[in-house]
Amino acid sequence: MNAPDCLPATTETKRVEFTRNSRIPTWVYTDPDVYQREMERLFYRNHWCYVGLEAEIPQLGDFKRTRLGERSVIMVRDAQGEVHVVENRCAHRGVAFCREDFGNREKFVCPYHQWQYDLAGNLKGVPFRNGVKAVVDGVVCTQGGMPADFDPKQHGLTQLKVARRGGVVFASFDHGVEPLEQFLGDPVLPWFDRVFGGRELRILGYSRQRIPANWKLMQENIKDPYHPGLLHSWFVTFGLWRADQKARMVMDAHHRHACMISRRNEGGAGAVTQGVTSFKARMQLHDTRLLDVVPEGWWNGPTVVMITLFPNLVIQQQVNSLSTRHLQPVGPGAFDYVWTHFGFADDTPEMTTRRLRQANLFGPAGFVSADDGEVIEMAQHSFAANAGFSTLAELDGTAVRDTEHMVTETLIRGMYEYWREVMTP
Amino acid sequence: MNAPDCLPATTETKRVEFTRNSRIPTWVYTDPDVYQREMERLFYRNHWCYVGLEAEIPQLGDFKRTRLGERSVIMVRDAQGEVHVVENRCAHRGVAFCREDFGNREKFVCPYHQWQYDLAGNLKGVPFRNGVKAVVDGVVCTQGGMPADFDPKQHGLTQLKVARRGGVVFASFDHGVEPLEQFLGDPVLPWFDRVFGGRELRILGYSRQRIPANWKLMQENIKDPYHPGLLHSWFVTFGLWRADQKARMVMDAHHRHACMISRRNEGGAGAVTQGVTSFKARMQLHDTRLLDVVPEGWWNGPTVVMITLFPNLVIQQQVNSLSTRHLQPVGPGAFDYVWTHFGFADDTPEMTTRRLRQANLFGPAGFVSADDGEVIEMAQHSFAANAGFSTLAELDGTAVRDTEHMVTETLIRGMYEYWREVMTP
Amino acid sequence: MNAPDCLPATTETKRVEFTRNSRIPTWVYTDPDVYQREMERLFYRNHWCYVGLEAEIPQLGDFKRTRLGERSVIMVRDAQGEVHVVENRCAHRGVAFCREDFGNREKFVCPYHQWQYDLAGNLKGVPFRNGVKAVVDGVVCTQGGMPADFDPKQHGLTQLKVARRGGVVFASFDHGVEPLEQFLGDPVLPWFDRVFGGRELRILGYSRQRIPANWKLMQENIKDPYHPGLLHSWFVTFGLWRADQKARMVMDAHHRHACMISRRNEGGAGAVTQGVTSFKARMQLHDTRLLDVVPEGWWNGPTVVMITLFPNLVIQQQVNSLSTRHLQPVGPGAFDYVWTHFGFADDTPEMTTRRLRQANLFGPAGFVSADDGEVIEMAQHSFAANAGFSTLAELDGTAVRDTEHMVTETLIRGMYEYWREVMTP
Amino acid sequence: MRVTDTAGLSHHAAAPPPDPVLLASIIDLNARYASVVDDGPLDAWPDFFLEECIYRIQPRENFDRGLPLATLAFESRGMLKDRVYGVQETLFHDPYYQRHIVSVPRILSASDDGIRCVTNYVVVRTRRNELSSVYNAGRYLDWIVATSDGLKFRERIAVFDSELIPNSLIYPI
Amino acid sequence: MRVTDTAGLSHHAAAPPPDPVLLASIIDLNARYASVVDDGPLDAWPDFFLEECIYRIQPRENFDRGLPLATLAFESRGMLKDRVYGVQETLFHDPYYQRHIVSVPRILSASDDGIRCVTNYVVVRTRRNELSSVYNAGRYLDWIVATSDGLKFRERIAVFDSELIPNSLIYPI
Amino acid sequence: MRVTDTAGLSHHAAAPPPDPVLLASIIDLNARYASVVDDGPLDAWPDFFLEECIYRIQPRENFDRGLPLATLAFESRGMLKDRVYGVQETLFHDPYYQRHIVSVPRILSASDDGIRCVTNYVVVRTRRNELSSVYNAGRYLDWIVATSDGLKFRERIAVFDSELIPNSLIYPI
Ligand code: FES
Ligand code: FES
Ligand code: FES
Ligand SMILES: [Fe+3]
Ligand SMILES: [Fe+3]
Ligand SMILES: [Fe+3]
Repeated sequence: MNAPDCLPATTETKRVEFTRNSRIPTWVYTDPDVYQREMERLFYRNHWCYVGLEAEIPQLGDFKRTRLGERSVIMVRDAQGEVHVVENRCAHRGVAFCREDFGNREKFVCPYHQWQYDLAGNLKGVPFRNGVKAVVDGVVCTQGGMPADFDPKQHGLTQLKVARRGGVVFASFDHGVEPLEQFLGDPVLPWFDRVFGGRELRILGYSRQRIPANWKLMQENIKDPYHPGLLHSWFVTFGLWRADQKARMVMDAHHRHACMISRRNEGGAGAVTQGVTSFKARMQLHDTRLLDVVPEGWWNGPTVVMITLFPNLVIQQQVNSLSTRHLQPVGPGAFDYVWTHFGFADDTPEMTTRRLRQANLFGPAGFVSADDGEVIEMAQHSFAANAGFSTLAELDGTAVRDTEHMVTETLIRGMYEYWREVMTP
Repeated sequence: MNAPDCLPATTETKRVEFTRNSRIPTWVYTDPDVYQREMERLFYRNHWCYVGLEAEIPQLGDFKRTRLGERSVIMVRDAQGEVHVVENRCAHRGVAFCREDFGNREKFVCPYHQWQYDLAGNLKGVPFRNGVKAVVDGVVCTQGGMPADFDPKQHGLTQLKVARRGGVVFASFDHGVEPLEQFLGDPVLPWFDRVFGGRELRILGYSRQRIPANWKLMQENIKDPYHPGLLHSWFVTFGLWRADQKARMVMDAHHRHACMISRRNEGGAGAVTQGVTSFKARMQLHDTRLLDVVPEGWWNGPTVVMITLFPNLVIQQQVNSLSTRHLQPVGPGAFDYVWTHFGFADDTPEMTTRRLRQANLFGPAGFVSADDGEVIEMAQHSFAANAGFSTLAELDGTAVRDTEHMVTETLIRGMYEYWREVMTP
Repeated sequence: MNAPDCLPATTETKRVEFTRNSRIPTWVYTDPDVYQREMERLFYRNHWCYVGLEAEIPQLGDFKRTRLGERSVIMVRDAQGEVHVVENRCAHRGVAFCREDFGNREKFVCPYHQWQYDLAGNLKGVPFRNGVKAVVDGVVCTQGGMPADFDPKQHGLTQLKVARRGGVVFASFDHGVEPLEQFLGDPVLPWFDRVFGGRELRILGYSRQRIPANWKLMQENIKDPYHPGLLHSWFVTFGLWRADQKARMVMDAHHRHACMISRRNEGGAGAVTQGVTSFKARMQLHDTRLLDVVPEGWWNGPTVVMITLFPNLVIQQQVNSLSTRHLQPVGPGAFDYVWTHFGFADDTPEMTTRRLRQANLFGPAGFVSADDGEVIEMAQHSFAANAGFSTLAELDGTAVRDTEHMVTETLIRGMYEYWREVMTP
Repeated sequence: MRVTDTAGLSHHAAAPPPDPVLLASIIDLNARYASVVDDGPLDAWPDFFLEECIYRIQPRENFDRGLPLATLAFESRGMLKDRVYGVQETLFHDPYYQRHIVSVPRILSASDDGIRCVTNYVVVRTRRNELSSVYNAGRYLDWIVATSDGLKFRERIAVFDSELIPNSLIYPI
Repeated sequence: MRVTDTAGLSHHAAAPPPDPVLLASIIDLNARYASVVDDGPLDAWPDFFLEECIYRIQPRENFDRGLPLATLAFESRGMLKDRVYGVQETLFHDPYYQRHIVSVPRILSASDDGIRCVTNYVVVRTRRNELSSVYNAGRYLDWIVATSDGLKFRERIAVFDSELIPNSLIYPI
Repeated sequence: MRVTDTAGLSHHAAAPPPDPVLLASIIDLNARYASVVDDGPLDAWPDFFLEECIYRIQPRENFDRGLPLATLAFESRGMLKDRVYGVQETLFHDPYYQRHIVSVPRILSASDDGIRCVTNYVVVRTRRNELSSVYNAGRYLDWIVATSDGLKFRERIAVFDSELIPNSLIYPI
């Protein structure tokens, strides 16, 4: 007999090539090997990843557990106030020992055999390292223990490189990564600093979603100024985001990060609402407190700035609502989307209430954001069943460049230009 | 070191060869690559697949969403009454935009960016295709939009080829597929037409099951005249199907489709019930309305005709109960089995009631059919753990031919003869 | 275009080599191909696997369904009292016909087509094997049936080789496996016989857990005398198991099986509790009946003997609590852990009550054992996300040898020495 | 009149709260029913119904769209007995445990004609050696009458959300 | 005073058992509420609340840690109506069935100021062509008052354990 | 006599419906119990029992086959306190939320000897950063007695269908 009686020799449909930034094949979103390579090259090497805000661990000893890519890490403030990020994996037999999302510790103790680490991840204690004393045939001797040449320095927790800016903590498994400021890039830095300008932050709380879609689809979503005025009724109707607004699209030199910057207008009917079914001419709020926008001085004009930092962070300023949104991949077909809403320590009670009210627009149930998770899940459905398809991102042409308007998919093309570069062997 | 310290170089058990139609190796039911090839070669290329009944979309604009293989498709009746089948996947960024199983539309609108398609799948609208007008430095200019050479004709929904016969709608992604009648074949056509002879159908309702077994196991089940008189107590006891009945097994020339044709007898004890534990000599119904069979003129003799159309349809006539059963694979280890029960528009109320009463025998809870899903799941259990096993289908020998009795597995062998031919590289 | 645009050519992180018994790479616990090879080489070939206790099937015709590796098997006592183990898979079309965990049968009947087997697995009945009689054109003839050369002997259930010792039943798919006693080995046999010395057993009941961790992690856990005095508060506090006790670690010549043998001491504070956070100096039971230990004559000194028989059995004697623990892998990332608690037929009612009370320490909710399932799941979490990591097992050096103390990981190294030998191509 | 839907009913009746004695009877009826279908004896199940009765398990899509097909549809206590026999003797199936969690009942009306109520439920299925999972969630539409032998169902329709049935449905809901 | 937690309450009151009439009213309220949010009409939902009211769906971690963020937080019947409009007209989402199984209520106190109670619930979600699954489990912290139009919520806070929301949450809990 | 099974009981008693006051007390007891085991304080749990009591969590297969082994089996309030200490201090485990949905109770009998009842339940588990899932489904077999300190359990046996426990079981059911 011949091989065919046993198994197909090749996969059937030829894999679509990825040769144009504006035509993205479905395997980019579904292939487990591609995903594995993303973890290595985009999350664990050469990039800074978001891990949290300093305001989440205000006290000495405070820690937060989170994920960087798929690996469990702990952001912790030591007794000197220094912030460390260490991997949540005992060097002995690998137990992910930390089981709480938040807490306070003087040291880390792994439950299995009580190996102990300081908050910087250095191994500080190994029970019975020198064996136990016993009397054998009347002679006191030492039994067991670690070998004489056991070097605790070789067996600490994985220590990540840490960078902080404006109260935001980034970390990298790669100690050779470029400096954070260089990584963010000159065009993006001022927009980052606009939000995190050094004021003390106040954590308002968390929202968590598991979205059954590839993580990049959410990056695309926040690099897509075309959709908000079409998908989101509230945006187009109340003028929070629509095609007739002044807007700017800004990227770093690598085109991996981006800022979508816009200024609210009056809403209502106009050229950009014709035929747009999501525009609701007669929609009026029963309780307008849901959209009681009050401009803040630090905005300096724009009412909305959405920043995507590659690979794992979105920074949201939507009028008075502020959040970081942390992407934590769970295989190629899903990711956890963790929202940390915050305000500033010097906010008035009224402003805090306002931020909380506007939070009704965002997160898994938000009047606006619930849609986004839904549509990208529906795209992932298509991708899983369609090996031969490519998506299209040719609005405003095929080039990659900053723009002064929002009728463009340039930011998406920019991200895939970078992705192709880094992911190519 | 050498490779073995890293990973097994080969899979352990040699894959059993598939060289005889009557000995089917387990990998045929479990291997993901084989399954992928099936999707391509049996579902998406060269075959007609069932999508529904015209009676499900009686009004202009009515649509039904369903699956062809793993791909989501929409069967829709346009304003001219024409039936189209299009893929439920936006050409822009791939969103599976249609989220309801039934409904009525004038056009399809994708929620993400409101691209609009007519009911034949042609792209009819792209918001801001020509950009938006803006005043930059006092000059009116156009910003963004699709490139000048953007051709909507290239970006419609995937349009499938459609064929209708007797109110049944088939579709194919492959526009080069042979005509439906030729596909069904001369031996099968009359049996198809016996049920779908042009009378108007009346939809009675749906049953849906997810069966954790390979989809072919259900095709086998309905090509297996050996089991009903043994597995199903009701069939053997009440004489609905048993080995002492007149029966015919008919196939198309490719042996992929089949009809099992039989005529009810009186039931009761006899040579074919000896030692058959499912035969219940003393079983009597408390309420005989459950089996109040009344012959219908169009039967022309046979009381049961079960038609399997490869790859994805079963057509059931079991005395007064009629249904199509639609196989929708969900990976190699599961499929959805969707039953559409129907009668005829000119049925008397009594006949409708009778069909509904007899429906208690079928579907996921049916006195008869519940068994079938269960046994094939139990077969799949075995296959998953047994790489070295082959099933046996040698009843009535190893040849493939039509028969005038039911003590045969010829139809199963026929299907695998065809499968091997098509699936071989 | 070139390949990279399609797919990564290689997996990213070089697979860590497995060259030292004391450094175990994570792929050993996560790789599906490695797992498949384990099934073949460790479970289905060359090894004896535990299937049950004779006391579970005391009556003629009694059977127990269980799993050997991933394959479903039935242990059954035939009319002569002989114990057979057969595979739960019909030779016809593969149905795993037996659907209950315990029961009593005179023969096995597959529901699908009623093929019948005796309790030794021999095919005894095939309905319509010789076809059915019919009158065709006035002539009596035979229709269908199995071919003339059909040989029932070739189509029985898979019969496993069976060995019994002291009421414990082992089986192997491999009829060339060495004798059980040789397989267990001289150093282990006496410890096996200490528990199963021929006294009649009394089954007390079952506990079942699905633990989301590789099956070998539980073997390691019971070959790890280092952890009980550190992880388990009750052990260290009440002196049931701690580093200052007399202990022996014993292996067979292949180092695949092991016995951990220890003798209880008084507990309380001491050198081995310093800095051990799980030691609770002031813990006192409100109801001391939970730990009402009464020595039994057959102990001959040791108060705890934990035996690991490779690949799928743990035998527990922890003071008055006795159980077998059966490992049933469910893919590389999970296994079912089935506990059969037992006593002896001649136990007093008080002793039975005592065994049942002490059972509160063990199983999925046990004061002691609940921890074990939890920590190994937490290790598996790490492994899944860390292709580049190896665990460390260098307590007491890197050699493999029996010891007279418990500050050692020698048994774990021994198991991996054997594993590497057998799993290397 | 059949219990078909709650449309047209007041959801915010200034009507007096339900009679505690009536509510207790219905809770008791639901609890006994669940106990019998979950833990047996199954033979006791038909006796919860009148001789002339309706028992139906219907997918919500058919119910909502006015399609008459049900997963099971019985019209007499006799048919229920036929089902019991089927479950016990003729239906081959993988055995499973089922567990009904019946929510608090909503009494729509109570008159000489009987009591109409709607009650949400979920059934958890556990197969041997498998984890438990949600099996069937839905609502009971009940028409209950008082008899000399206690409350009985003239009509119990289980309209279920879980339209995609996990292979089969054997025991009564 | 707001219902915030049960700390400080007696769990073992020698207090008299709850008044059956009161219990029946609360059971009825919970059953009507579940029926409306599961089976509609959704427009009837805001009427379960006072004009001035609190309705909140809050992840347990925020509740436990004293963080004010909620998944949804409304402060008036008007806001509830805005939500209804959002669900019906503006929120694009995959449609799903939801089914509330409301457990037995625990009445903490009943006075002129209203009734405080805590009730566990679980919501099962069923999407078209998918199996049913546990969607949202948690407890209601309720403050109920009697009005001429029957019992109404002055405050209903759903504190949910299921912090990792399966994509989105559209309909009221 | 112990509550062991419902065999032999009438499922269709023409017996009078349960006393609403009694039913309300039992509902209240179940609601308080669930609240304490789900939301704490766990120290309050042993006080639901008599000093001399039986508390058992038992897999249904052992119960059905008459095998005595239970997952946990306690015989005194002291043992329950030892469990509380174990949960709080000595058992290392991944923390999880549990949520009891207790169905309507079925009162089997009420006499001077106490109240016997059977109640279905399901427990939903939610681990940090994981989706909620069905954790443990089963029924309570209860023997309840009235004391000066309210109703107490002389015996509570949770017979659970979910025999294949998802790794571990830490908190009381
Ligand atoms: S695994 Fe952490 S101490 Fe052993
Ligand atoms: S994905 Fe459909 S319009 Fe953009
Ligand atoms: S599969 Fe067992 S008899 Fe046919
Ligand atoms: Fe958006
Ligand atoms: Fe059948
Ligand atoms: Fe242990």
